[in-house]
Amino acid sequence: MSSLQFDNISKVFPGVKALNGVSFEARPGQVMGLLGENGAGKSTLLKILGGQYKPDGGRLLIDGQERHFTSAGDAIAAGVAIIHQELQYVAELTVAENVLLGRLPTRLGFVDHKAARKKVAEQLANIGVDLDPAARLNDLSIAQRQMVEICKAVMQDARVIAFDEPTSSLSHRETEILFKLVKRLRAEGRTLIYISHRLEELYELCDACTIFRDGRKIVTHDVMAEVPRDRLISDMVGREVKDIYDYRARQHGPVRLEARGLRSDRLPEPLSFAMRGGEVLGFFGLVGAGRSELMRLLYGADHRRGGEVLLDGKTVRATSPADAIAAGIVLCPEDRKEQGILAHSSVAENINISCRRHDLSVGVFLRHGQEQQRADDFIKKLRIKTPHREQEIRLLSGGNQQKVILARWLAEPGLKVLILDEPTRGIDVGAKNEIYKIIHDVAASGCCVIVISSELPEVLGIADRLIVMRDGRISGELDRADASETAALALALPDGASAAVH
Amino acid sequence: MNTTTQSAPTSPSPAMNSTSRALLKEHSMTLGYLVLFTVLAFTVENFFSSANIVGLLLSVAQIGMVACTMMLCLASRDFDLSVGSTIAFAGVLGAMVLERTGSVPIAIGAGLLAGALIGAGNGVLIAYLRVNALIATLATMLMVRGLAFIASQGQAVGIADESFFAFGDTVVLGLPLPIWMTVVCFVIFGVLLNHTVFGRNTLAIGGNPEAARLAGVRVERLRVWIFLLQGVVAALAGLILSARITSGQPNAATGFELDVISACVLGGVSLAGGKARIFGVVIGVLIMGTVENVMNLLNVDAFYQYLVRGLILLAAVLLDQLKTRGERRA
Amino acid sequence: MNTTTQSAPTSPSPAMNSTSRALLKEHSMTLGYLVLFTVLAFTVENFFSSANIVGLLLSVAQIGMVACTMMLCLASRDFDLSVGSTIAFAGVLGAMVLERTGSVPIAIGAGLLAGALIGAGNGVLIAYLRVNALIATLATMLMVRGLAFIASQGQAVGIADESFFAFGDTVVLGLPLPIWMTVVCFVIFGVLLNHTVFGRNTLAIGGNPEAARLAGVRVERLRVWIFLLQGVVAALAGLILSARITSGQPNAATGFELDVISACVLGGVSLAGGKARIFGVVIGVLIMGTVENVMNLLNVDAFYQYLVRGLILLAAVLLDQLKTRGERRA
Amino acid sequence: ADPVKIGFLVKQAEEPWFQDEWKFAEAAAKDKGFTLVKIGVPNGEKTLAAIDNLAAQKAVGFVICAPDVKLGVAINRAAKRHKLKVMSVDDQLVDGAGKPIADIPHMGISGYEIGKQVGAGLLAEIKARGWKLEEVGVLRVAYDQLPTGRERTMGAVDALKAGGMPAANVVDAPQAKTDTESAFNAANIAFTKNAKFKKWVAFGLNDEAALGAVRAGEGRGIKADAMLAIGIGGSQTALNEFTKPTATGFFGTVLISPKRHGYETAAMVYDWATAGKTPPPVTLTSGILMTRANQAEIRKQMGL
Ligand SMILES: Nc1ncnc2c1ncn2[C@@H]1O[C@H](COP(=O)(O)OP(=O)(O)OP(=O)(O)O)[C@@H](O)[C@H]1O
Ligand SMILES: Nc1ncnc2c1ncn2[C@@H]1O[C@H](COP(=O)(O)OP(=O)(O)OP(=O)(O)O)[C@@H](O)[C@H]1O
Ligand SMILES: O[C@@H]1[C@@H](O)[C@@H](O)CO[C@H]1O
Ligand SMILES: [Mg+2]
Ligand SMILES: [Mg+2]
Repeated sequence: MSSLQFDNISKVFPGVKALNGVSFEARPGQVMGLLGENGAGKSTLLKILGGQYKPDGGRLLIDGQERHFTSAGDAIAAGVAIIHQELQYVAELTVAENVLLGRLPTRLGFVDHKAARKKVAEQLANIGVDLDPAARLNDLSIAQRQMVEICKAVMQDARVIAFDEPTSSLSHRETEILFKLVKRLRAEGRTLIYISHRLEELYELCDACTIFRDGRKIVTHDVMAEVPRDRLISDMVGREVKDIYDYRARQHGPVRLEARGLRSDRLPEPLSFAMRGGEVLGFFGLVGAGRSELMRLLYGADHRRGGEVLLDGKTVRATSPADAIAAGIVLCPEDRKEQGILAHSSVAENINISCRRHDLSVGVFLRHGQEQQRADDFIKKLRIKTPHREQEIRLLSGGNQQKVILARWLAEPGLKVLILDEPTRGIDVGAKNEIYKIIHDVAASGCCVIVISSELPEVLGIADRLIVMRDGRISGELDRADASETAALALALPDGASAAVH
Repeated sequence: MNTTTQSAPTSPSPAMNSTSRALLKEHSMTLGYLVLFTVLAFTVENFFSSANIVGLLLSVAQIGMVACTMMLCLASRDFDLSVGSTIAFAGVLGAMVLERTGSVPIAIGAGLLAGALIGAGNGVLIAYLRVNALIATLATMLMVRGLAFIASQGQAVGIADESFFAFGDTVVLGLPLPIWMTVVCFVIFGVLLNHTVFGRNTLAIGGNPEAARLAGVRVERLRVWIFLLQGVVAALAGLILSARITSGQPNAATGFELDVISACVLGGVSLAGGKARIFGVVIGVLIMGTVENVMNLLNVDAFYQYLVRGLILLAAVLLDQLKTRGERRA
Repeated sequence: MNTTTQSAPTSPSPAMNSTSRALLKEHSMTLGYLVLFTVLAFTVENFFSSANIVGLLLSVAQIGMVACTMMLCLASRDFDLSVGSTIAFAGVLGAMVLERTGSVPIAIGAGLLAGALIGAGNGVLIAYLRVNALIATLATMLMVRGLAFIASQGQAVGIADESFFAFGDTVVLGLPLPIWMTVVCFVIFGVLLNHTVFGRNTLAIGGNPEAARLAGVRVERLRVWIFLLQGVVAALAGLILSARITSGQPNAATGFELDVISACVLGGVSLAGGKARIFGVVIGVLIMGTVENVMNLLNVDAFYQYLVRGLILLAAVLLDQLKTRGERRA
Repeated sequence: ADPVKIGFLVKQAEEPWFQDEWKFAEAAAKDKGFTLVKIGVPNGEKTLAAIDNLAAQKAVGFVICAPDVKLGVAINRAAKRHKLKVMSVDDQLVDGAGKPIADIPHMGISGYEIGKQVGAGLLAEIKARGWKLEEVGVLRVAYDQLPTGRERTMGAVDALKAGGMPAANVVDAPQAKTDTESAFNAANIAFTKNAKFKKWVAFGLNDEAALGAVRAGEGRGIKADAMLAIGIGGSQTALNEFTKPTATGFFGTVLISPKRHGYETAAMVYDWATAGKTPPPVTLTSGILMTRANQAEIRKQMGL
């Protein structure tokens, strides 16, 4: 008996064949992993499952019965819950209202706020998330919002639950909670689909996996544990990738960037650090450790209460990102949707917005040819999957959007300091490899590169040195030689927990 | 217009702090208004007299009513410019039907029905045919105004039926009926907004229509209902107005829409959707009425009234803004 | 995309397809207008005469000019209700200064400067003090109108200087100067929008202000400039108007702001920011003018004009909408 | 004791005409020693609010030019409720059935009568210039949304027709707003449509409407020798035309006296409220045709 079956599903968008005759099945009590490059069609498949898109061809069967969803409501009613790649919450409403959106409990026709909060509090406690059901989503971090989304799906009590890159904005602690939850749902006999670009995760959670490339299914492996890693990667990207981090030791120059006593209202104490030219510095920490906060201060994106930033020994007066960029400091923000993309603008526009100031003619007019050239270069270099450079960025897959935003910053010519906040969020293995190569190239040209990441193997794999933060403080520093998962986690976790790690 | 979303106070002390701050923030406008009111009561002669307060309330009764539904409309990230025309048309139609049938209930029923149809029409255009709300309601505004002129041949339609006037000036417990109706509207729509699925879903579709749709909210249907309600309430306001002015006037309530929207925005309703507070709207409406009232009490020159009205509007939002800003910085 | 090539962008056929579709989409309104125009030329007597076309263009000259900057304003997700008042004030001021100094350049300079100040004021209020744009410009609309009345004591200010009239009615190559100025505005602002950093950044802050800021756009400064430009262009329109009607009238151009915003929205400018096409705005403006013109040529009754205007507005956006929808369905 | 308060409510406070009425009412207040409360009442709602406001200020009565004459019953009720004396000015208030309300004294002229004066003025000048009626186009700049607008222009049309003007020569130019530019655009189209007429007479509900027609005519070569426009009101707009070095097509304006309307009505209401002297039920004043030639003299005569 199969609980969920895709039969020859196809979906075409203008200029893109997103899905091309995809067929596979997932059974109850099984976690089916979906892998594939950015733009392979994974999210599209889930949107079809969730009633958001109608397939152009093929059938969708649940428990052997063919289904035709015409709205998200239909899918929910049929017992399907989806955790979308792009978070879908209502910022002004409370946790409880978001979780129960569309299904708020009522009494005598009025919303029973108390019951709603109680129900949600129970469920949150049940899955081990510490959140106030009355808090508004506006006041939560991205990670916390992601947990709310997960709770929402779980509370629909669905038989089929699909996760689209749920960990891309979670860090260690939440990830563990999520894993426990997924395992429990599997034990309850639900049919689970799990999309991720993090192979470790897939090995830990999935029973089977299906690999996509260019909208086609390449293969389904029934027993995940038996598939070698290299095989997964080559099936996915269509070529061999040996060492994805591709670390190359470099010569470091003199101290180039120095942050002295940066203070803000949200940081408990002033923070300082320094780095040399040519260095790749990793920042690791749990959600809310203060890494983004620190970098935003450095970048002039938030109001600074004190401290100074020195670049090549000279003070940088950055009261706005524009100042920082002018001084050669750029930051690629962590929240793609809110801080990164200009949703209705083209891919080319999104890439060129900042760096175009370098090649204007007569000081004001744009050089369209140059900009098109640059856009095309990056589309090729980062393998951005788009029908053409004029495509609106919102129509790209999540990972491809991230690549475009990265391209924006990598295109900066006068670069001295490159700060990347969660740069590989949602990016496929092949492209990660490309990005790491670029990071190393940029560093090799004498720039400072700061990489914030919640993916521990990643920072360990590419950084020359690691700074670990905890609760808004710098809790320690590790050289590449001393850096290990245990050492980093010991510095990142709260005191009680760190004892357990040792 | 640009919101900076940031994150995450789960530690208890900032949470407490932010709750009390939120409370202050929520009620700062109210406090501001109370201060203003007190100052005016002591400084402006005749301001704090029951006759004047009743007059003031009566002068904002129509705006207040329609502001209730406009709040819903804005909260769902929509916009309605057609309310002024609907008021005029319902008034004219009511008067005409009354003239023909002599029956007050039929006249009122006809007016309300017309309002419902206009509203539903707006809703269908906007929700199902996906016409931009500004253009759609601008079009209905023109068309409905045209209908009002055509129906009445451009002339005010006189009302002779005394019992219809009662609708406009019966005094209950010291306050004329229109004021009570406005109060009832505030209560009903306050409850609707905060304590019903309808209200919460309205905020949800304003805050993030996609999220609402994915959660199974029937977004289109809800939007039609919101506009329909708006139409009905505007028609009610039009009927009351025509009772008060004892005639249905085809060119009544021009520019009314901007007043109503301003009152809502003053009251903290966001044009970007997803944010609304009935209490804020009450205050917004009162501010508008009070300014007008006091200027007339003080015999402010007509030309200077423009200036003062502009300044007060600015002062009100600036006050609100500076505080929010202080907080954001903090 | 169905081939096995990995780096996808250059497979020619689908790309072509979608490009041509995009082209069609972009120009469907233009095509629609051309069809309309041709039909009218053949069916409506006197429509396709040079005198009428000049009259038509003249009737939308002011709207056209101001629509250029309004487009920028809407593209950056802002809103400006104060343009009508600025037109009136600049006209009154220009006429008064001319009367006192007798110098045309000084009069024009004074008008433009006033416009710039009003615009910059709006910009500062909105960008730096973060006042809601609707309320801020509503307030300036009131205040500036008040100033126009106060300055002129409510009376039309006569202009006696014949050389100033030239500004309004010199005919160059068969077209009066105001039309040429509007054309120049369209060209300048079209280039500004599409070929300068200023224009692209305007669209960027409309699309996502936070993202634009982090990408190094000086959002506040840019917004002030946009409003300043808007003020200057509105003032220019006001001066031209006063030259055409040979007096500065304090109650000129009431309701002008809605006309301009409608023309922009008809032309595909999104109120949600981030989208604008100068060509669309030209068409939007022409549609508005043509409808008005033809209705008068056809002697449509004033009351029915409301109805027709509403219907045409709806038809225009519905047409545009149905096509986009068809595409979305695909 | 506090000085007596008298209200003066007008429908379009921004219009020069009403500014003048207010000015002269102020003069009466000064002469008689009462306080004048001036409120603009652009619509029915604001009218009622203003009356409430007057009552709250303990005014004893008011003069009103209402935004719509059919507001009569409502105004009368409100005044009675608050025991205020009320008198109408300019436009006479009527009841639901359209009959003048007997117990509200009135001073003014009917819009229709002013219109007839405009028509008569035009006829006289047509004759003086020796134009043939059949060759003259009649441009009615129309704003029929406003009842008085319709009355005035129809009055002019009727007077012209009575004087022998062929009905077919009357051309309507509906303006979208009551300002000069709207009149300009409307007139422009009318000229296009009726190129057969080489000579024109034009009028509208106010001076601005007539001026718009004149300017539009100039743009098409219909200059002072072929255009004859008469406005209504005698506002600055008209005076500006008269002070131009050369005569334009703006021939004249029917001036009505804001002085009598403003001063006398305010004074009458004062006497009524304080001394019980009921004003005469109807006082009619007449308009005077003011042209470039006689303007100085007439303005002096009217005390302006
Ligand atoms: N609404 C749309 N319009 C046009 N193209 C679209 C649309 N949605 C998706 N696509 C395209 O379809 C393809 C598949 O996208 P999808 O989001 O399914 O990829 P994905 O496998 O989830 O990638 P990622 O790992 O980056 O999330 C991409 O090329 C994308 O650009
Ligand atoms: N708007 C806000 N209001 C209150 N506290 C905030 C706000 N934004 C961030 N914080 C707090 O500031 C601290 C630092 O957050 P930051 O986002 O810099 O952490 P991070 O290490 O980058 O983690 P993440 O993985 O969430 O990005 C956290 O405690 C967070 O809760
Ligand atoms: O409205 C008019 C006003 O403009 C003035 O002309 C006097 O009479 C009133 O009816
Ligand atoms: Mg995806
Ligand atoms: Mg972070």
